[in-house]
Amino acid sequence: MTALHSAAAPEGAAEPLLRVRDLTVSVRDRGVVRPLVAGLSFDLHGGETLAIAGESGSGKSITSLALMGLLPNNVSVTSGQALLDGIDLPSLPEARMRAWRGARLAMIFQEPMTSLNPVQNIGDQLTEAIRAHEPVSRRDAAAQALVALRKVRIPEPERRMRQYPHELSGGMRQRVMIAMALALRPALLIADEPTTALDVTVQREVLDLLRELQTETGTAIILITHDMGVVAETADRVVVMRQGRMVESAPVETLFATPSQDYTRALLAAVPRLGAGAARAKPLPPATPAPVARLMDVQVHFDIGANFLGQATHRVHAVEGVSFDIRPGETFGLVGESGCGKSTIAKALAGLVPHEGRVEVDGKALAGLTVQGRRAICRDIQMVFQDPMAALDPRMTVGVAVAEPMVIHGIGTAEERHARVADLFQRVGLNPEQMSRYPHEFSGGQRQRICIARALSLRPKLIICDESVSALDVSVQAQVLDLLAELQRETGVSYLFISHDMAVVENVVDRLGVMYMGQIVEMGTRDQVFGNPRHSYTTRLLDAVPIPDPTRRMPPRPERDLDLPSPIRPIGEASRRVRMRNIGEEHFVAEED
Amino acid sequence: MAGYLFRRLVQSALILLGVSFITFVLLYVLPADPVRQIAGRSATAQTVENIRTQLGLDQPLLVQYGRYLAGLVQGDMGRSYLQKTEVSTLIAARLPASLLLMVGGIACELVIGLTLGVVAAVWRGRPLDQGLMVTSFVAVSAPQFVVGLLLLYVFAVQLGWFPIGGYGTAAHLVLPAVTLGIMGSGWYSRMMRSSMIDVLRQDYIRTARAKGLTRSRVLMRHALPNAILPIIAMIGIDIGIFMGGIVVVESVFGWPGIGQLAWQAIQRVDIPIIMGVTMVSAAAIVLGNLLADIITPLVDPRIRLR
Amino acid sequence: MRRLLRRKLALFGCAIIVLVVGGAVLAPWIAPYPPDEQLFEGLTLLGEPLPPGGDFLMGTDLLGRDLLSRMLYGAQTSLIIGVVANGVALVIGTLVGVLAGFMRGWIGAVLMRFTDLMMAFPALLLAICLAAIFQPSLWIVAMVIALVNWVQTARVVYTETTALSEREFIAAEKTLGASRSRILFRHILPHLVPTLIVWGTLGISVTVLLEATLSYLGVGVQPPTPSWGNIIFENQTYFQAAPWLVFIPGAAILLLALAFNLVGDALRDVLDPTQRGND
Amino acid sequence: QEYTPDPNAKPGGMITVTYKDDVATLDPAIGYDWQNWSMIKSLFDGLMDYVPGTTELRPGLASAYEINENGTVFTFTLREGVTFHNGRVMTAEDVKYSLDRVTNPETQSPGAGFFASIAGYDEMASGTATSLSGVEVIDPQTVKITLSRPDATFLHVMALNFASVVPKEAVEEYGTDFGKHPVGTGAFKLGEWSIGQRLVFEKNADYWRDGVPYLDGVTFEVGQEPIVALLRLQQGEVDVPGDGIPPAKFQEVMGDPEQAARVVEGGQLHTGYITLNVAMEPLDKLPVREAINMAINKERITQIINGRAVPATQPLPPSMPGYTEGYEGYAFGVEAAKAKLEEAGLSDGFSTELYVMNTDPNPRIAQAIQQDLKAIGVDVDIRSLAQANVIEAGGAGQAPMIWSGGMAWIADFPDPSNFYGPILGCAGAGEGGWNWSKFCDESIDDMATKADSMTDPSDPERLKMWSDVYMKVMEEAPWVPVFNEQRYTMKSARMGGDDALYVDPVSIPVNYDYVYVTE
Ligand SMILES: Nc1ncnc2c1ncn2[C@@H]1O[C@H](COP(=O)(O)OP(=O)(O)OP(=O)(O)O)[C@@H](O)[C@H]1O
Ligand SMILES: Nc1ncnc2c1ncn2[C@@H]1O[C@H](COP(=O)(O)OP(=O)(O)OP(=O)(O)O)[C@@H](O)[C@H]1O
Ligand SMILES: [Mg+2]
Ligand SMILES: [Mg+2]
Repeated sequence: MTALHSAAAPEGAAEPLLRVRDLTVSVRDRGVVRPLVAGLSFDLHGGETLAIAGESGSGKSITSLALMGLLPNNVSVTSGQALLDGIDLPSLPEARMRAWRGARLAMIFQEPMTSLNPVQNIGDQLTEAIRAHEPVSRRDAAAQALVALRKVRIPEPERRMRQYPHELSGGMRQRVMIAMALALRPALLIADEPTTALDVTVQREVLDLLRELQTETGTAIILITHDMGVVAETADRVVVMRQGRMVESAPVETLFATPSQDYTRALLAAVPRLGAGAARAKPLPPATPAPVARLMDVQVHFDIGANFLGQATHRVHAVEGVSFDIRPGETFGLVGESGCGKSTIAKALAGLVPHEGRVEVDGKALAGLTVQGRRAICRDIQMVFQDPMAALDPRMTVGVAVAEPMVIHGIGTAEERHARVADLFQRVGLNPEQMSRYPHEFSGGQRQRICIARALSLRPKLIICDESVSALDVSVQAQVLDLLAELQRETGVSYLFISHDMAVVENVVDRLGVMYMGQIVEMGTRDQVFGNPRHSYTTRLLDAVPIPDPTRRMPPRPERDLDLPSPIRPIGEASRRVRMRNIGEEHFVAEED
Repeated sequence: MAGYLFRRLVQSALILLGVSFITFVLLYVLPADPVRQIAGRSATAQTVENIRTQLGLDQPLLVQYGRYLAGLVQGDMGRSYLQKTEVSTLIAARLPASLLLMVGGIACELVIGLTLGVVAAVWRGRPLDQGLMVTSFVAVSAPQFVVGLLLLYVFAVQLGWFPIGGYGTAAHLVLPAVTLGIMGSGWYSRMMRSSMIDVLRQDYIRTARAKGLTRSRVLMRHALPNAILPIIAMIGIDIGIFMGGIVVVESVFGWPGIGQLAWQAIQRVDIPIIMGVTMVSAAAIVLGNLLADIITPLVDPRIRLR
Repeated sequence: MRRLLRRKLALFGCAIIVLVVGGAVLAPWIAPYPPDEQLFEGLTLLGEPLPPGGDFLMGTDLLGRDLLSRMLYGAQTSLIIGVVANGVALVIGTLVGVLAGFMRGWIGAVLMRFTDLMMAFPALLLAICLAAIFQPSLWIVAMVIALVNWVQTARVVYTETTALSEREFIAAEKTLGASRSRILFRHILPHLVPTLIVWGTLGISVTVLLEATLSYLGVGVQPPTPSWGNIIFENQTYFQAAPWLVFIPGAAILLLALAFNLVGDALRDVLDPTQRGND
Repeated sequence: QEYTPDPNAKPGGMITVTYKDDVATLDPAIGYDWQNWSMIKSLFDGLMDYVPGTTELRPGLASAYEINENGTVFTFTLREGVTFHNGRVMTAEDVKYSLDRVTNPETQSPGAGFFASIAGYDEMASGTATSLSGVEVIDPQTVKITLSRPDATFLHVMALNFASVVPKEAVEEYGTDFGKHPVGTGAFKLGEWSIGQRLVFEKNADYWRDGVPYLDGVTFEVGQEPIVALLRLQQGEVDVPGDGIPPAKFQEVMGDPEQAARVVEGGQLHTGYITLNVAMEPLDKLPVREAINMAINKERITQIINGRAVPATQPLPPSMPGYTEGYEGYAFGVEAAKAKLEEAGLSDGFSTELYVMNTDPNPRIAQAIQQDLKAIGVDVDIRSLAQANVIEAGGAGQAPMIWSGGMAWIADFPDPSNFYGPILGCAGAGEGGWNWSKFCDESIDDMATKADSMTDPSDPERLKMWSDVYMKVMEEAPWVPVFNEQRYTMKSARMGGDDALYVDPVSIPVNYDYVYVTE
């Protein structure tokens, strides 16, 4: 490994491909010019991977957009240079820059779901990129596009050419983006958080792919990420940014081994690591006969499709016979890949989707409750969603939003509520003076705290955290997780903690279930599942987790079937149930064939 | 798809049934006696009664309606009271002209409205944008009769570019279609503007630019098709709005459509014609909506008909 | 900068609205002549109306009435039609659209089918019949207009509501135990404001002109009550011989609609905390 | 009495005439709109006809007629060798068939009532007979028509479109669609008809009158706004705008000497009036009706319509025989009117309603009336409605006042009786009748009947009687006669022929059979 690195990054030997000097990017807002990125300098050689890491809002994306010449209207490069092969990119006229974009330097964006044009098929989007730069016929371009698709190892590339983005999974879409970016063999590829939106397993594959393509084509890569695990696995050099300034720049091993700045150290410390959870162990709450919530053979189906009479033809078996308990004061985790039904369970528990089977909260069955009964249950179960921005009404001040549950349930007078909201704000580490602000005036982490405050306002017995920390920066994530743990210690609240991030889960849960295709395939205490994973799917998930240690890089794994089996079946066809086996001390594992 | 179509057709038929019933009742209670109109001013009470019986207008409402409906399902829309001709013949003779005008009008409002909307979105916040948005208000507020005459006067009489009214060639269609389309273009430019602004913020536009596409290609191939999607559903609604405008525009330009037929029929309570025109226009609207719903998934592959 | 400009425009809009409302309210005191007095000196001997100038600031109409006075009194009618009738249509449309979009189930289905039916129904015919059955008076006409004009709003609001009720903060609200009405009024309605502003302000011209069409068909506000719309319609054939009779009321309608739009835009900015003058 | 053809007339050429409204039908038994009236006249002929440009009767398909002593039997001798457009020779059987058809209730002819004086009409109307007993075919060239009572206007009736002779086989072939496939004996035959667009009349080469028509054909373009028609006339695309000069353009045209020279002005048999419902409070009081008559400023109203009319003093228009010369009518005077109101005990005035048809300029005229009445303390609410609704309100007797404009009485034939029966006589005063003032005075009715029983319509004594009838009516003041509209027909420069042909009292806008083009 190290050999490759030193070969790829000869110290000052050759001219660097990209030389950024004192780059300052500023926004003009109401007549005031404010720098977003200030005095950034770094070099990048051909075939090298440079990672830019840093918390959200530190200017990573702005930097990459500045290089691409795609800055928003009111943002511009105000000083400094970015020389690609000796030519200053920001001062290139738009026409020449356009010719270079896509051909000399290409970019992959963070959101694979929204970065492809939804009404154009994959083939057209690819060939269009090729033909914008090379005077080839439509057919030749299509042939080139096909080659590119093959290169990113998309199954059935011919068929994909004719498909539309929504027909592909997120991972496949990201591969298409990569194919598009690499089709013209650019000298520089900028990948802005290319895997953040993907499942760990898919992330692993995409990272492997990038690395492979790089060795093949010699493209230099700027990889932007906030995930130190990804940095450790892929980068040669790292630039750490904070508030628009470069904090530290070093080869990856040096950075991880001996970070020179406090900020870098703090950043690295906040990274959740697999195996670290054991250190934070606390005694498991006993298996009381009165769980906070109990799910028994819960099933959730969504009917789709329609025949002549408008009856559904197909059925999504989103949740298929799931059973588990959540005990008072415990954190129960649910992990699994996207689409396996985690959120659906959360929704069923919160009464947002109808379910079959039995869900009990505090001993009362959810189904068949009166409106009053439902509302009473609402006081016991609260939910914290993945995206705090989406979960808050953007037109309501956060103070009102946090008081809302109390208003709904008619608790207290206006003053009492105000006092309680102020108290809650303090509890979650916010300043009560901020109560009159709107959600968009807060950072992501702060917003999530607001959501937690709102969830707490009714003193619930159970809080469902559906990917509640996934969208947050590692440092913020750590703070929120600490907050959750603290609240649990203080109030004895239970959590249903849903996440696809194995490292996080390992750090917070007491017990967990691993879900696959709407069913739990392994369930037990944290130590049982992480220490002694018995189901093949569990191991696969664990293996895919990037390790924030550049010295422990994993070799690329062989291909695996990309198409997940679908939970959609024609109506009437039963889905196959797995059978669970207790392999001791409440460690359940599904039987495999 | 077939199932969807089938259900939508049944729904449409029910809507048409509802329309026919309401119209029939409204015309029944309308304070104007068609028999008077038929009988003429020198008629005696006897004659009037004769005619009333002959036409079955002395029957109870539901019987009359039942009879009308029975005819309708066999394609018989009755005979005009005053012209004595089959309503279906009259409508058949005039419908193509109206449809042509309507298609022309929709094309015009789309071309004008969408262009203005796109231009305004691209230059949003600039004086050009604000100017265009004022223009859209002018378009919405301008009475069609005046617009029509103005266009006719300038482009046909003064400049001689187009014939002064009439029907037949493509040149005849231009001015009426523009007149009809101007009001809608005001709406469309506003909707297109906001839709376009929305789309221009999307990630895939950035992707397209990152590919090194020209600005115009990004606009035309990536932004436009997406921005148009929410507009398509509006086109169905439009047909209904056009039914009103058609009366005015047809008379200004001497366009032989059903608008004038309806107008004369309303003035003289020629109930079979009013019913016929109502049913035909309702069918056009229902069909327009259906078409819009069918076209949307063709343009937007994400939408599947259910 | 732009924000400032916006504010100026909004102020300008407010000024126009105040002017129109003031004109309408104060018409009996400030109008130089009674609105329906056919002045002998208001026509030439050949029976032609007089152009603006001199005694008649806006000229006279075909009956020799002072156009300025008619415009002032007409503002009353047009405000009632453009603001009240249009407002009621907007309210009905919003209510139906929101309920249908939010309730789903059979209530929603019934409401939407009803909307479809109304949409397929020739609005003008309905207006004519309703107005002929009831004796046309200003309020009846306003009601008729409201009854035929809510449909498009309902459609658009329906689409938007359906999209809104899929949003996560609505789900969040449900998990808090909020009642449907609370979700509807506290969380969905405020988000419809921008759409409603666009439809509401464009609707002003449309309804004012529709009232005129109805007058033209003999089912509108009865003469000699002036309204801006019927002043246009009464005189539209004279747009060459006496252009002021068409263009002055036309400009007035346009200005009113524009003014409401400017104020509406500003209002939208004020009501929407996320909007920072960036559109 | 016969018409002397224009020596300058040249045969050949086509002209274009425009109309706003579509032509509803060309069936002579049905057509009763003013634009199809003249078209039907050119396609069909009746036994009687008028001298072009005048109101003088002349024989049409009949070459001669005889009337018996007491004026109840008319014997018509038909012209020889008159053929229908389908080539068949017209005979007396056709005359009988045509009269039977128009009076048959099945036909739903709006003109059936005109034939009420023919013996056997009542049986026809009630459906007990299928043929008029009063119409007899003597031989193929002779028809004898017996009346049940003397009718001075009968020859005029026989000149009405409703009395046109139609061929049985064509009527039977097309059935109710005959109106779209007319076959007659007239100067023109229908060439092409595209509904809603245009009708083309072609010259009937076998027309029985020698030398006419001059034109090879006439194209009628329908659906055209009058303003646009005028623009096209100014561009030379149109020869005669059928709807006349639109008010909005009147001053412009008349102010331009070149255009004004091509405008022909003439009288027409038209009166615009306000009906005062004598059955309704307080219009049942004579002084009130008189007051209203005095309050209307007719000069001002004519000014509003650009002076295109002359103020009226009585129901009959000046060019109608029987018009009372020298009668001043009720003089305009606000004070006098107020005094009358006081006489009726209504010095504080009252409020009432005025119904009016909603097309320009009628609502404007109504507003002028409203203002005039306000001056004497009468508050009028205007009800501006579609034609059909006004007629309904008038017929039902719900309307206190109606302005007749737009639905007004243009005489069917130039005889004073035509202004009485249905609109002022007891016959029309019933429920649904056209006598909207519901005025019914038996003694006046008797006078009218007596006048009509005289055989010779132009007998001065008869005309005197009619004059007396209308004077009596004016004493009772059920109407306010407001003005008599003048006709202004504009034509293109190439149109030739006597001016009278362009203001032909029975053929609006022009008498197609006799006009010609000069190039
Ligand atoms: N168009 C703009 N106008 C004003 N400020 C902007 C604009 N775009 C970005 N910013 C600000 O620039 C700063 C840097 O943003 P940038 O998108 O580069 O962050 P980032 O490091 O990519 O964060 P993340 O990890 O969340 O993507 C942020 O504070 C952001 O609010
Ligand atoms: N309303 C719905 N209609 C139809 N299918 C649905 C609906 N909601 C969820 N599904 C399907 O149910 C399955 C489970 O979805 P769910 O949202 O529970 O997954 P998840 O495990 O939370 O995934 P992620 O990690 O992406 O949030 C998916 O296949 C999804 O497409
Ligand atoms: Mg970023
Ligand atoms: Mg989920």
